[in-house]
Amino acid sequence: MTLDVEAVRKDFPILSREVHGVPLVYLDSANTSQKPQVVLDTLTDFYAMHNANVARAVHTLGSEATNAFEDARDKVAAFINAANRDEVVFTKNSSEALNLIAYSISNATTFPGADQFRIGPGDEIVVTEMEHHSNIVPWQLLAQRTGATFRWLPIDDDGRLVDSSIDEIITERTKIVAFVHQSNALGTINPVSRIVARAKAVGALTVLDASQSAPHLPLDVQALDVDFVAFTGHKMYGPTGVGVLWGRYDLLAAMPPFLGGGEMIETVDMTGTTFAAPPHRFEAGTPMIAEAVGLGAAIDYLSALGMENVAAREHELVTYALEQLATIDGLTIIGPDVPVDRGATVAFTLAGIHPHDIAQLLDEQGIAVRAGHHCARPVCVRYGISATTRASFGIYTTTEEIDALVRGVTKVKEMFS
Amino acid sequence: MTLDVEAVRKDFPILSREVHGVPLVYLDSANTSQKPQVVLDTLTDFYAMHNANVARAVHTLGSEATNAFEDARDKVAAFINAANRDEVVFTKNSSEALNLIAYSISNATTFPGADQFRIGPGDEIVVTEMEHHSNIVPWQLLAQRTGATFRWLPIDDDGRLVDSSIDEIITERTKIVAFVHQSNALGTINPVSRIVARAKAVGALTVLDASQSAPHLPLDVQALDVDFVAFTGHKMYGPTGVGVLWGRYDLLAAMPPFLGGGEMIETVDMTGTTFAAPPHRFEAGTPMIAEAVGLGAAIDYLSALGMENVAAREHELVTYALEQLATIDGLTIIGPDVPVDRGATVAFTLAGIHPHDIAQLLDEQGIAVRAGHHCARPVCVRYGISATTRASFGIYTTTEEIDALVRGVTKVKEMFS
Amino acid sequence: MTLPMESMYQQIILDHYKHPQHHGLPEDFDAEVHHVNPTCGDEVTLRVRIADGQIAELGWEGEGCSISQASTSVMSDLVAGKPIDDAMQLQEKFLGLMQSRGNSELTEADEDELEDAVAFEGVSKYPARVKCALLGWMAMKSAVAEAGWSGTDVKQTEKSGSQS
Amino acid sequence: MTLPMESMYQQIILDHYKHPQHHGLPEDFDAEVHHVNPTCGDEVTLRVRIADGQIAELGWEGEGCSISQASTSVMSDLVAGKPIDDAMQLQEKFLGLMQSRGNSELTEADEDELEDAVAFEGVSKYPARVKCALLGWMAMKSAVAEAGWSGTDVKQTEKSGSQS
Ligand SMILES: Cc1ncc(COP(=O)(O)O)c(C=O)c1O
Ligand SMILES: Cc1ncc(COP(=O)(O)O)c(C=O)c1O
Repeated sequence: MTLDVEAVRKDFPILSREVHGVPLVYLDSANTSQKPQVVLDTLTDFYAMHNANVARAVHTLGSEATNAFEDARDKVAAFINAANRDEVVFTKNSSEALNLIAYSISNATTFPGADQFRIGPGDEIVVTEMEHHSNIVPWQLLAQRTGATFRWLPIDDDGRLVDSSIDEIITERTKIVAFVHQSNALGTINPVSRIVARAKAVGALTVLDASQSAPHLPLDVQALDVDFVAFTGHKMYGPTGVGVLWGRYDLLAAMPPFLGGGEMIETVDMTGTTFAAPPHRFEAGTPMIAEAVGLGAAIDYLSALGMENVAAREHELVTYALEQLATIDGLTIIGPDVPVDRGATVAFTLAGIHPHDIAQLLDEQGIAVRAGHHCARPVCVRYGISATTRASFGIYTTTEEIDALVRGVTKVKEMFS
Repeated sequence: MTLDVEAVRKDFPILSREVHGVPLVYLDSANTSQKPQVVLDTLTDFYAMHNANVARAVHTLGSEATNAFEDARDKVAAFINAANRDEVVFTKNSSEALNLIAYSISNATTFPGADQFRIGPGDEIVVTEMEHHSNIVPWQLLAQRTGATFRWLPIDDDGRLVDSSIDEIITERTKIVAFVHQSNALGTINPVSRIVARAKAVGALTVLDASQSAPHLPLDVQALDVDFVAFTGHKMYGPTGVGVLWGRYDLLAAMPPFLGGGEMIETVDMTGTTFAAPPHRFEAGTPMIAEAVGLGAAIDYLSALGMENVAAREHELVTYALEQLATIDGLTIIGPDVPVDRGATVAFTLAGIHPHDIAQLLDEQGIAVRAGHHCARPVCVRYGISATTRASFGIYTTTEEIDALVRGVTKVKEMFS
Repeated sequence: MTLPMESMYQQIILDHYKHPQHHGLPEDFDAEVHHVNPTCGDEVTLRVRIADGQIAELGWEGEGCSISQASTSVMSDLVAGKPIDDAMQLQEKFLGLMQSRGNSELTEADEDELEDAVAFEGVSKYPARVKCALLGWMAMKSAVAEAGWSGTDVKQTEKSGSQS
Repeated sequence: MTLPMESMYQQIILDHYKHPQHHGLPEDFDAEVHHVNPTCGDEVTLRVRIADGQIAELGWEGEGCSISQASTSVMSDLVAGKPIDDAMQLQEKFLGLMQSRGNSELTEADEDELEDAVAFEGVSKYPARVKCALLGWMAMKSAVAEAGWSGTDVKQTEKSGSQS
């Protein structure tokens, strides 16, 4: 089955907007995606008809809200093929999900019975050079808190991990390997099974940053065989303010808590507190109720399209985009320049013109792309550039929009020549 | 000026709902408030017209979204009379705001240059016996991480702090005093200036949990003279998934970061990272953009009513409710039973009938109240009860609804007699 | 007081609450457990004596809401004197009913087996109350396990009950 | 290429970008600063020489987008040779313009003073670009301070610029 893009576009109200007097061409979905009407309607319906706090209330609205929220958890669990719904923890975004793991691990230092998670001097945490800052800084800070060493797998000139480094850098000293599934800066899709096999061989925990893959590929946490997966609602056609941490139940059940507060406790006493089982242990305070429910609606929307179809369609788009952009003189793709093991996110530089100027002038033609280091500054450092321009696609992207991009970039070149 | 309650009620779509075939009487606003139509419309308009990620984008939608988000920060700053908009940090809820401070303080242990925030064995953290779990557990966990001692100010039989304990428990050893402005379990409004004066005298930081006061009283962080204030959007007629930490700029500027990730950095390098100035230092990852914008709309709504008027109206309501509930034989108010220094939240027990049964049977009459320990279990322990039934009011509450509550409780009594 | 037709408070529940069955702790027992529902403070202490693969004797004391107390009473009536395997099957069935979020599809055979426990069907719509209704059943299961029974034919499903 | 009327890229900006003023670092200077905009990597190195309360000489080198480079060029033209107090007042005014989020209300007098810098008005609508336009101005202010000027009549307002 192929995606009916015109039908999809009708579901997204913002796509009929104009900017600067011309129709919007939104090519910034890797930054955040747009939202289908059904997500907006779900939010409105929740607030206007069923709004209440969850878990705590015995009244009708409270039950309806709790059921809606927990149904959303079921939807997430099914979407990623989790073995158990209680493995799905709602967070505010991917960043919180990644920090949650990092803090739980340093909390193990002083938490009774959590020895299996303790790390310290001599232990190593490994990431990759293509990570988003949200999968770098939490681990640098964890290293600072515990005295462990922070290391990384380097990337090659084509924007791929240096394969030989996997065995070299991931060693018996490695306790955690945290890496991105699909790079937001390069588009690269990493060899998960290769990395996981090595991490397992040395007994390290694996953390997969699926922020950029959850919206674009079928995700099966059991098949991926990692220990933790993080992703974020706003990039997968859902609301802002909600993300997901998935973790193996036995790990979550043994991990020390992170945020303390309402709902994450079993019983609180001034002289000591015991903690609830996952997922609630990691959901302190009133959760992002409406946002989770909205994410559930986005997941229903994606599932109805079929993630296999989404992936196939986006593969077509990136194949076309790479071909077309290659026709522009002076344009260099930063990242894999062939549509193999890569997603539909294309970053490039244009000789002599700063990415900010490119993006701004494209905007004045109605075309929204991103310019900068895309929160993955080490990638820019690696290639000796200060920034790139990035076009990223989604389920509503058309080949005409890619043509508009190519025309737009050509115009920018003329202007600066 | 008095509040036009009938006009207010028309603004809240959920209030025209029926449950169990009777009109909803929503008396659970301390748990979460309902949302006016303008908040729903603001969310829909944001997503349908201006949705983009903030700070990172150079295109039109990105600028519109950033301006909307930062305007919301301005609104929050004005609402609480902050000296500086950069003192307003968006979090996911109150609980995260409180944990943020607690983690920043323990991070000072290993963070270069943050000596002023370091605490350890011999130092003391003081809360009160009437705190919400979200203002207990973060500090218990901080004590566990640092070796500091966790202490608390006791409450008396009337649900007030034991005044003499303020000078006894808050001593030269005290580094942090964290306390609730208005108790969600008792309704008590605490003597902020009395506690702050003592904390300042001993050089302790003060953290005010304003989760239950922000929706009900004029809040002036400069007049309160505390160091930090936390509150949460969903209780003040705004969306779920957004809260606020306010802190003095000089403190925020010196505090170590909490969550690591995108947007909170100045520059990231694989070998080391520097951090942005507040508020961004404490806002890792994509923020709750639409939710903050929605909170801004809720604040506009409240400001148009006037917080002085809101407070005056709710004082009338609680005065009436205390009078009326006193007519029910066997009913005991848990908390101050006079409308002095207390908010419009009334908890009670009924001889021989479990609060869960009361709340459930009230629900079957359309009346939504909460039963349980209200995430303040030490209060129940203090009074030797397992739970209370709690009715809590808001800007849309009417005296007729209080009458319905009194009738409802009377019926429950009959049923169990 | 007239309550909605679908009231959670069926007359059967109120009757059991006011006249709890198997109330009191037998002197002679193989295991005693004390279970607490931390979110609402409901408590039950329960003793069992096992003989010939049967729950030979069962008694309890408790405190809490009518749902938790009545459910414990109904459970006692149902399992006392029954083969352990049957008791566990009933426990499973009741757990399933409670996890149905108001969408249970009980067959007539189920209803015959669950007897008075069917009255708790309405509770399943209220996630916050499900734990109340389960308290006594979970205590019974633990007590039987503690008394040495180690049946494995009934799969572990408590985990998925943690949503409430 | 035809651009919307309200294009951020006024001809003045492109002209300054292509033909930067005061470009190059003078040999003789009292202070040198190097400023980087960490979010986009724009850089400027700037030298000043102070004499008689005036910015006697100013020169710079830089790298980055047309907005940051052109703005630095415009700034140089405006302040070189001016009394420090006037330069600081201009800096204040430009900062205010950049923080106006597209709602500046420039008087005719302001426009006369800001000269070519008025062309950057459109930038204020784009929070992400405001820092680009401010880079050279902030560098100038730091360099002057480093060279020993310690005027206090101009209030500190950088803080409120951190939103972008
Ligand atoms: C006094 C008090 N503090 C803190 C909180 C926690 O707020 P949230 O659940 O939004 O984090 C609440 C409400 O739940 C509260 O009533
Ligand atoms: C690869 C990757 N990881 C993590 C994140 C962080 O997600 P969020 O900002 O929602 O926390 C992003 C996007 O910003 C991303 O692209």
